Formats: sequence, structure tokens, C-alpha cells
Amino acid sequence: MTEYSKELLTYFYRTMCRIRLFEETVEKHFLNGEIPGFVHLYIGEEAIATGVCANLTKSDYIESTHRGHGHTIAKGADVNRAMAEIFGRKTGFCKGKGGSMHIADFSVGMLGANGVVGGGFNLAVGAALGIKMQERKDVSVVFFGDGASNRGTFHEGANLAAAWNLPVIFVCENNKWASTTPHGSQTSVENISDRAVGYGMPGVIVDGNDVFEVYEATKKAVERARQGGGPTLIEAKTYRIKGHFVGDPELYRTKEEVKEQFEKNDPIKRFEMKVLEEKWMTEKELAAIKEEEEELIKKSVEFAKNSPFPDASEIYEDLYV
Amino acid sequence: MTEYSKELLTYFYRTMCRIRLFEETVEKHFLNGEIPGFVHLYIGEEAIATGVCANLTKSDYIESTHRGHGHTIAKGADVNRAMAEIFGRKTGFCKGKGGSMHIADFSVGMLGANGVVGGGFNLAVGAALGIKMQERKDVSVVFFGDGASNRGTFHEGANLAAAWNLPVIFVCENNKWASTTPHGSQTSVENISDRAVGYGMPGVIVDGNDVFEVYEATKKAVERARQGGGPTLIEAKTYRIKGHFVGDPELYRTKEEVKEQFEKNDPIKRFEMKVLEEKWMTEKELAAIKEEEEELIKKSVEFAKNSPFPDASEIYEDLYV
Amino acid sequence: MREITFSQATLEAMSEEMRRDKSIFVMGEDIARQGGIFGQFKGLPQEFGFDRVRDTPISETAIMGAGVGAALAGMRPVVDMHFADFMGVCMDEIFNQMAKIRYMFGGQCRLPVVVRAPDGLTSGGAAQHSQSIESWFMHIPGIKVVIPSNPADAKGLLKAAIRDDNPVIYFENKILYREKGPVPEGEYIVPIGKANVAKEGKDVTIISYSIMMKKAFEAAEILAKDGIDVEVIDLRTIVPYDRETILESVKKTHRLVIVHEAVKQGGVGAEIAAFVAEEAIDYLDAPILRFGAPFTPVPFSPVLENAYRIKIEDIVKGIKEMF
Amino acid sequence: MREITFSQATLEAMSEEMRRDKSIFVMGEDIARQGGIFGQFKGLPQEFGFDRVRDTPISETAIMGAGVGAALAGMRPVVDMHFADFMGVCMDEIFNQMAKIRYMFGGQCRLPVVVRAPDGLTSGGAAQHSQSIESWFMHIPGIKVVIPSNPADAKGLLKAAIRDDNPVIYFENKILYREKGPVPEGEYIVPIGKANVAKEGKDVTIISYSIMMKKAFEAAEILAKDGIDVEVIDLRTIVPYDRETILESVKKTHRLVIVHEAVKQGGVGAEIAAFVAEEAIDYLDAPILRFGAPFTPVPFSPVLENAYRIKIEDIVKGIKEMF
Ligand SMILES: Cc1ncc(C[n+]2csc(CCOP(=O)(O)OP(=O)(O)O)c2C)c(N)n1
Ligand SMILES: Cc1ncc(C[n+]2csc(CCOP(=O)(O)OP(=O)(O)O)c2C)c(N)n1
Ligand SMILES: [Mg+2]
Ligand SMILES: [Mg+2]
Repeated sequence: MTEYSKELLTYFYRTMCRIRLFEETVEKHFLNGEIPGFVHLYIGEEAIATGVCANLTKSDYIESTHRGHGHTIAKGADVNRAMAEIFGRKTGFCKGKGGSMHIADFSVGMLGANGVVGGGFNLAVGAALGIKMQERKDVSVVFFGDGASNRGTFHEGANLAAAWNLPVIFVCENNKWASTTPHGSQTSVENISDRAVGYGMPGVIVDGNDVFEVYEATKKAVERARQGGGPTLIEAKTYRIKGHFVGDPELYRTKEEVKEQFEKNDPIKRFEMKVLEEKWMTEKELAAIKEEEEELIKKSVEFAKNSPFPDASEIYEDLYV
Repeated sequence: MTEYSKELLTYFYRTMCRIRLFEETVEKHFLNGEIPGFVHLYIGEEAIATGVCANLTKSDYIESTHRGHGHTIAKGADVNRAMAEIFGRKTGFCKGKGGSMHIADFSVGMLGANGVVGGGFNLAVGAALGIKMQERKDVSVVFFGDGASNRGTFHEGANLAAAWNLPVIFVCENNKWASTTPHGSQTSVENISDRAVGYGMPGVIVDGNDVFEVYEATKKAVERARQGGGPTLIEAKTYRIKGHFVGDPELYRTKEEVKEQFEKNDPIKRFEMKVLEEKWMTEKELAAIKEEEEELIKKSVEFAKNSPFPDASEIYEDLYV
Repeated sequence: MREITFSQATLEAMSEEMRRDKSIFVMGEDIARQGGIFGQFKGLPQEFGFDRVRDTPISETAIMGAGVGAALAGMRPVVDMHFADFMGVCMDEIFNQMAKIRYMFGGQCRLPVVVRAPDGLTSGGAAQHSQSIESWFMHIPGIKVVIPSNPADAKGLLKAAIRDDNPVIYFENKILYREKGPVPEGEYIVPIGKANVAKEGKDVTIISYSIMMKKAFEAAEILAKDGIDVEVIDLRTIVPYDRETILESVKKTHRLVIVHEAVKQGGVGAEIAAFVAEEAIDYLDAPILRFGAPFTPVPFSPVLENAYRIKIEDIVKGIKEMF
Repeated sequence: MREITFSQATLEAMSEEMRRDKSIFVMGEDIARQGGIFGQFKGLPQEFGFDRVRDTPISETAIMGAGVGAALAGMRPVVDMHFADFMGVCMDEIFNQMAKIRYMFGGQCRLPVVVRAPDGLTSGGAAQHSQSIESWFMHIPGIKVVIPSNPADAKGLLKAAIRDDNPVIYFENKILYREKGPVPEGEYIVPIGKANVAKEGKDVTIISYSIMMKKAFEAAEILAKDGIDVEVIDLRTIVPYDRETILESVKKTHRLVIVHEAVKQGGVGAEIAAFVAEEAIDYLDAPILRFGAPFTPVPFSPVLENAYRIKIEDIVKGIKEMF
């Protein structure tokens, strides 16, 4: 059994808690009518972004999805500015022009959420090409859903990354649902990782609710990529706990199914049980981290709410350089 | 060793000769300046269209490529109207509106060549959906190149066909070249058939220069599809003998490479040797067929050349019903 | 007359047509299990089954391409684009395949495909979920394009689109879905290609369509108080657009204003204005005004989104200055 | 001045810029081994290596998407579309990603991507290899669009496009490639956004661009014999288009004609005409004429293709009737 530094364990827990609390807070304020647009929550999938990004530095890139808050936070973005963006404020990362679906923080290598499912694949592949041409040791990670794996852009990006041996990690978050359709009903393979065969790249499956498994698999893939070994496809199996978007009537599944999944597989609970069992961390340590994060998220809402909206005249800014 | 009826053997030989002669004739007249546009020849790949289409009836569909003359002829289209179309005449299948790259004969289920590489995948999948919804026993075949297998449309079409269990046969004509790029330089797998794994469908490789092998593999796939067994991916290995298009300077390969391939693998020669060796046909029989086909193709040129061009006013016809 | 929502009107059109003709089916993302993200397919699978009301993978090129292919095999598919914003994903299937197949193959086939495309601003939809891109299709021969502004037209135009043997794109505004309006009982069709003189007037013509018809009416009402009698034309169909009705109106009122939610530059308004400047310039007593969105993507924040919207005051002011 | 072909002019621009800046590279189908299907990349890989001149798979969404991604990572990619007709395949990458990334992310990045798109009629190219689709991009905020008509501009505009920190689409006409023209030696730039008054005149303004500039000149020459003094404006840039130059000319000549090879309906000419009808209608002494392709796909047969082309006689006749 691998040993983990206290620092890493703390990062895992802190990040997962931060995402969870961030999302619960966003949900609340969305339902309050304080947040416009469409919001997709990452609750129950925190272990994936966390385990993946633990292997990355600021100069590595990630491409995210419509469900991008977790990726943003895990990559190290400031939560105040993230929250402010979702609230449509001038102090947000995108000055209020983007919102939840277009959150991005280029300063930490988070190249953007995407309102187009599967829109990120080739951006990530291109970023990896840039890395390679500049002879950097960085990597480029693209997160995508099980549903997104049926987009042609996945195929084109995977082929290009493999044919050109680019440092890309394809991270499929298989949360069993693509909006209202269950995995398997519209996807021709059980394991998305099987698709790696078609590009001659390694394809691995991990338990996406286990941050350690995600971390280890990504570590291998990242090392491989940094050493010029090319791309890897990682499929992280998880489950979408919340509706597709906040406000989703969820006509397509039962409450029981969701409850069962969450009880069994909440990645934060599973982490807590594991570290306590292994005596890697104490209840007290965990509680302290959680409290700090609660405070942080609370402050982020204050920050957001106290921030001004952009001025109407700003509509014409940021279009061209 | 399977036995083949004289009728089938005759069909094989007749069709391959017809395609070869048709293509040689088109090449000659193109170089003469009598044919406008872009022309892509099927020389050296005759066994594929022939072996595949031998399993099809008129109510089955095929979707073709930019290299579509062979498919058109193998599906049973009238050569006069095919030639006339390529010559841009009013008597052509498309009344001169299409030309070589848009040849089509809906009356025999040939749903069209396509100027967009990979443009045919989903049309074929949709035709198969139509077949299935109408509870017909027909199948839908899509021909495509090794290069086209890197289009996202391949992925989306393959997934849909498999997820919906549609009667589609994906026939990859791997002729080792995608225009100027050799197979392997831009495609991440050696065998396109490996990509079938990603859709949970059977993927098979055949020698595309052996009409018997193509025929047998297609037979199996077609039977499977007709019985509701879903799609199959067949990769037929062959070699593009001519330039990508007529007039291609072919700066990217040597004449020797081509010559060697043709001497070794000319599908017509290989057929002749086999049927003579097996004593399935005589030299005389073969010669007689070839002569008939020469006559047919000669006549088709006369037909085309004697046909009128469309009238300028026809430009406005056939846009809307 | 009874009042139903735009969304219900489209549902009636779908079910009446699907009852009439077994070759009609509909496919798209999240339309069957959930009934469509805007509820516009609710109940359809219950009546017609999951075979004729199909959820699809997230594969727009397959959805659009398969729609075309199914039509070639004798079906009459209706394909749903989820958001008009995603039409770029399958633009090749739309403009190089669907639009050209009949013509380039010399009329060998009919292509009865309907593409349903929910469009327009929603609150906070932002850059990739708010667009109105109908003008692209004005420039692509081989497709018809309709764009209803109210429930009655929504039903009649959808039925016309489904019965048409040519590809038809049906733009439906996401905000309009919930709006109610009078819809006649029983069978009727709104013919493709015919504009609707929604309000007669003699001083100035406003041409609009889809959700902007509301602003056109409101502006007309305000201007009436100033004694300006506005004629309001609902274009209804963008391709082919109704040249006669436009010319007739302009020749009567001598003043033309075009209003749409899409970006002004290169929008449908440009074509209409250019057409009139070519065919009836001598009748004009004032510049042709166009109102459309500014030349930026749609911003997220409510303040910016509001600034992005067409303002009735601007229309009113612009028209007053014409006199 | 020395004369070189349009194609050579683009090559010079590419190699001068690639020498200057190591972050510039180019990728596309069949550009490296073969030097481009129109020879427009010949010799580049020999000087800059196959790393900076890259053949790609037939994967337009990957080519375009990776161009955008590479720019985000600090490169200055030039991506080749092979034929403009294939831009539909990666339309989402163009209009939802490339065009919006800077804006929707609040200006966090620069996006120096050049998209090269060979367009226009060739003999027998038919429906899917002959199109001119520049007008779509006039309606998409966030991209610049240039479209040179001669070798000198081809070089200067390509250099400007490469140096621009915004996405620029560079349309290059397939027939023009082979045409020679005077090209200055040494370093120069043709600024994006500035039209060129290619021939001064006082009676009527013809606005055109790309290959149609030849017909504009020819028409002007013929009309000169009838005493009609034509001003010919080469638009050069479509987004942003040069409003000042257009207005100035129209205010001088009082007559406007727009000529492009693209389909007339919804074309660039529509926007220009609408702009003038909005801003300068009082200066006009005649209807605004537009010449563009008929509303059909491009047919194959030479007779039909010829009928599809813009005729100089029609332009001449149209202009004469303006007086
Ligand atoms: C190209 C495109 N098609 C459809 C949509 C609408 N849509 C948004 S999210 C979604 C489901 C995505 O499923 P998946 O990829 O599994 O991600 P998840 O939501 O489960 O994280 C769909 C269909 C879209 N945004 N973009
Ligand atoms: C979408 C698209 N991209 C590029 C092209 C240009 N093109 C035409 S044929 C061809 C090569 C096709 O290779 P392959 O699929 O292997 O077929 P082959 O020519 O070998 O039969 C290319 C790149 C095209 N027609 N369509
Ligand atoms: Mg999912
Ligand atoms: Mg090939």
C-alpha cells in the first residue's frame, strides 16, 4: 500500500470539501434566483478532478466541460473569483461575460469550461501540441463525460494525439448519465476505456469515487506523457448525484437509485473512512479542514455578492485584442 | 474450399473488368481534356466493390466516396448514364449537375458519391434506420477510405449503428494512402478494423485484392445484418495504384513502389490466375467476357459524347421539389 | 378561440402529423425520456412509442446525417438540434449534404427532413446557448427556413414543414415556448413562403419575425399615440422570403424598418434591406433602419445581457426620426 | 516591379513570417509532403521542417480545434482548410470556440490563429468544391476576415493576418493562385480593415473583392468607352469592413454596385447594400445593384457552370440602366 504525505492527503480532502461546499452553495443561491443561466453541479464526482489535478502544476493545462466548477477549483483557481463569475459579477474570472458554463482561469492553466459537449477535446490536443513544439514537459488534460465520448471530436482528438504522440490525458467521467439518457442506452460500449484500442493508446478504468485510485492512474499517465510516451485514456466510473442541471425534474430515474448510489459511493465519505481506518488522519484534522473550507466558501459568496455587476458599456470590450 | 456458381464467377470477372476498363477510359478522356473537374480512379481496388456488391440486391443501399465509379458500376448502374454524367451530359444520372464526384443512381440503391470525405457514414446509418423502421430485410453499406476513418463522422456513425443495432456494413478500403499521406503517418492504428472494439461490433480484415475473400466476409456481415444482428466493420487491405486524382504529380512515392504493388496484387490478374488454376473458368471464357466489356465501355463513351449538354436554363431545376 | 402555448402548438402539429403518416418520426437528444428540455415533446413517446420518438447519443453529425439518410430510405424524419447553437457541429451535414443532395444528384430524390432548432436569448444562456443564426441559411440554396412568432403559426408552419418534400429548418424561440396564444381547432396549414401582414398601417413598415414580433407590436402601439401608423409584417418564412408582400408594403408606407434578435451585421435584415434598396429605392422616403444585436457574442451577466437586447425605445426613436 | 504569382506571394509571406517568429507553424491536409494541392506550401517543409509544416489526418475538427488550443498554449498557428467548402465540418470550432473564447472568458487570452481557406469556382469543382462562403463569417463576432484579390495584397494581408492577435480567416481564391502580379520587394503589410480604392471614378462605385475584382475592372473599362467613369473599390477585408471608404465613395458617385462570386442572397453584398441604405440613402441616385451567384448549388457541367458565373455584360448593362 502506497504511503501518502500529509500534504497530499490534506490537498485531497481540502479540495473535495471545497468543491462539495462550493457546489452546495451555488445550488442554494441558484434556487434562490440569485444566479442566472444553466448550472451543472459536480457533487459526487469530486474525487476525479481532485485526484487528477493533484498530479498537475500550474503550467499544465486542463480543458473542462459544462460541469466545470470542480475542475476549476481542483486546478487551483481562486474561489472568490469563481463564485463571482457564477454570480455574473465584474470581479469574476471572465468579468461576468462567461458564467458557470464558461468559467476559466488561464492563470492556473484552466483553459475553460465549455458549453458545447465535446468542444474541449481538440483544444486540449492543440494545447499539448503547443507544449510539445515548445519542448516543455507539461501535459494537457481533457475532462469529458460518458455522453461526450460519442462526439466525433473525441475520435478526431484521440487519433491526432496518438498519431502525433502528444502529452494528453483523456479523463472520462463516466457518471452513468448523459443528461436524461442512461449509459448504455446510446453508447455502444460498456467501458469507454475500450475505445483506446482504436487509437493504440492505453485505456484504463478506475473507481472514480476513490481519489487514491484516480490519483495513481493519473500519475502513471502523466509521467508517461511528460516523458514523451504519448496520450492515455482514463475512465473514471462514478455517478451523477444531482440532476443534470439545477432545476432538472429528473423524470428519468428514481430517487432511490440516487440515494443508494450516494450512500455507497460518496467520495468524501469514502475518503474519510479510509484515512481514519488507516490512521492517516484524525477526526480532528478532518474537521478542521472542513471548517476552514466552510469559511472560505462563505467568504466567496460575500465577495461575489459585494462585487459590482459589469457596466453595460463593457459589452463591447474583450472581443478583439 | 467453397464452390462458386458460374454465374457468380462471371459477375466477379465481368464487374471487375467493367470497372477497370471504365476507369482507364475515363483517365484517357480526362487527360484529353474532355472531362472537367476532379476524377479519382478505382483501379486496383475493383475486387472490393465487386465482392461487396455481389451480396446486395437493388433495394439494399450503398453510400460511396469521391472514388465512386467502381461502387456505382458494381451496384449495377448503367454505364452509359454513368459515363455521360462524368462527361457532364444531360443524359447522365444527375443530368450533368453532379459529375464524377457526385455520381449516383438511386434506381439501383446507389445513394451517391460524396465530395466530402466521411460524408457518407451517417447517411448510410440513417438509411439503415429507415430500413429497420420499415421492417425491411435490406442492408446499408458505406464504403470509406483509410483516411476517412479519422473523420469524427465515422465514430458517430459507428456508435449509432451499434447502439441502435442497425443493418450497416462499414467497408474500409485501406489503400495505404490518404491523398499524399501514407497510412500510419496520420492514423494511430495499423488496422482500422481494431476500431470496431470501441463500438462492440465485429471487425474483420480481408485481402482487398482477393474478390473471394471480400465476398465471403461481406456475405457473413450481410447475413448477420439482415437477421437483425447489427453492424460489422470490414477492412479490405489494398493499394491505390493510380495517383490520388488524375493529374496527381505523385511527389510522395516512387514509381517502383506502385509497380511492385500492382504486379503482385492486381485483383483482376489474381482472379484470372485463381480461376484458371482451379479450372473454374477457361481462358476463352475470360476473354469473351473481357471483349464484351470492352465493347460496352466503348459504346458508353459514344453514348456520352453523342449526348447533349444540359441547357443553361436547367441551372434552376432540381433545387426544390 | 382556445389559447394554448407555443410548445403545445408544436406538440399538436407533431402528433396530428404522426398519426396521419407512419413514416414520420422524430429524433434528438433528451426528447423521449424527458419530453424535451423545453417540454416540447412531452407525451409523444407515450402515444407513438420510443421507436418513433428517439433519444439519441450526443452526436449531432449522426443525428443530422441519419435524418438525411432515413429520408433517402423513404422516411420523413424530424430531427431536433437541442439548441440551434449546436448546428455548427453538423453544419457540413446541413449545407453540403442535406441542402445539395437533390440538386447535385439531378433531382433523383426528395428530402423531406425537418430540422427543429430552438434559438434565441434565455436569461443567462451566454455565448453558446443563446444564438440566433438563421441568416446563415438564407445564403444556402436547397433548404427552406421558417420561424414562427406565435402558437398558431407554430402549429401551422410545423405541419407545413413536415409535409414539405424539401428540407426545412424550423427555428423555434426558447422564450416563446411558454407563451400562450389563440390556436384554431382542427386541421390547418400555414403556407411556407408567405409573410403575414400582422397589422396594417400606412406610415412605416416594420418587418420582423419570431420573438421580435412582440417588440414590433409594442413599438407600433407606442408610435400610434404619436399618430404614426405602423404596418407590421411577420416574415414567418426566411427562405424563400415573401418578396411581394414586402414590396407592396414598402410601396405603400415608403419607410422600412427591420427588427431581429440576431446580430445586425450580416443578418436577415441585411438581405431584406438590400432587396428593397435594389427593387424599390425610389419609393423610400427615409433610410432603411435595421435593429439587431451588437457585434459581440452573447454575454452572461444580466446587466450585459440586457444591454445586448433590442430596445423598444430605440425602435421608437429610430422610427420617429424617419419623419 | 517584379511579378510573381498569388501562390508565390502567400509563400513569401509564410516564410518571411516563419523566419521572424518561431511560434508560427502551419498544419493541414496534404500541405507538407506534396506542398499543398495548389502548390501554395511548396518548399516550406524543406526550410522549416516537418514539425512546423505539418500534414494532418482528415480531421477538420481536430485541425481547427488544435489550432485554437495551440494558440492558447502560446503558439501562432496557421491552419489550412484544404477547401473552404470543408469549413462546415469544423464550424463549431470556428464559431463557438475560436470566435468566442476571448470574449466569453473576459479577455483572458489572445488567439492568434489564421485559417486559410481556398475558395471559389474551379472548372468542374461542382457542388462541394467550388463555394464562396465568406458571408457567414460576417455575421460571427470575434473573427476577422480578409480576402485578397491580387498577389501584392495576398502577401501583405497574409502577413497582417499572421501578426494579428485575433483569429483571422484568410480566403484565397483557387483560380487566383496561378495569376501573376507586381509584388513589392521587402517587408510590407496590408492593414486589415482598410479597403483599397483600386481605381478612382466619379459616376458609379463598384465594390468587389477576390477574383471578382477582375470583372469589376473589365466592366469599368468597357463603361469608360461609354463615358461612364467607374470607381472600383477592393474591399480586401470583410470583417471589419471599411465603412468610411464605402460611404465616401458613394457620397461622391451616388451609385453603388456590389459584385461577388458567392450566392447573391444573404451575401456580403447584402450587408454592404443595407449599410449604405441606412447611412447614405439620400446620396443615391439609383437602386443599389448586387451581382452574385444564383440561388443554387454549383452545378458540374461546363454549360451550367458557365451559366452560374457572373457575366460582365450583366454588370455593364445594369450600370448603364442606372443613368
Ligand atoms: C454539442 C452539444 N450537444 C448537446 C448539448 C446539450 N447537453 C449539455 S450536457 C449534455 C449531457 C452531457 O453528458 P456527459 O457528457 O455524460 O456529461 P455529464 O453531464 O454527465 O457530466 C447534453 C446533451 C451540448 N451542450 N452540446
Ligand atoms: C472533409 C474533407 N476533407 C478533405 C478532403 C480532401 N480529400 C479528398 S480525398 C482525400 C483523401 C481521402 O483518403 P481516403 O479516405 O483514404 O480515400 P482514398 O482517396 O484513398 O480512396 C482528401 C484529403 C475532402 N474531400 N473532404
Ligand atoms: Mg455523464
Ligand atoms: Mg486511402
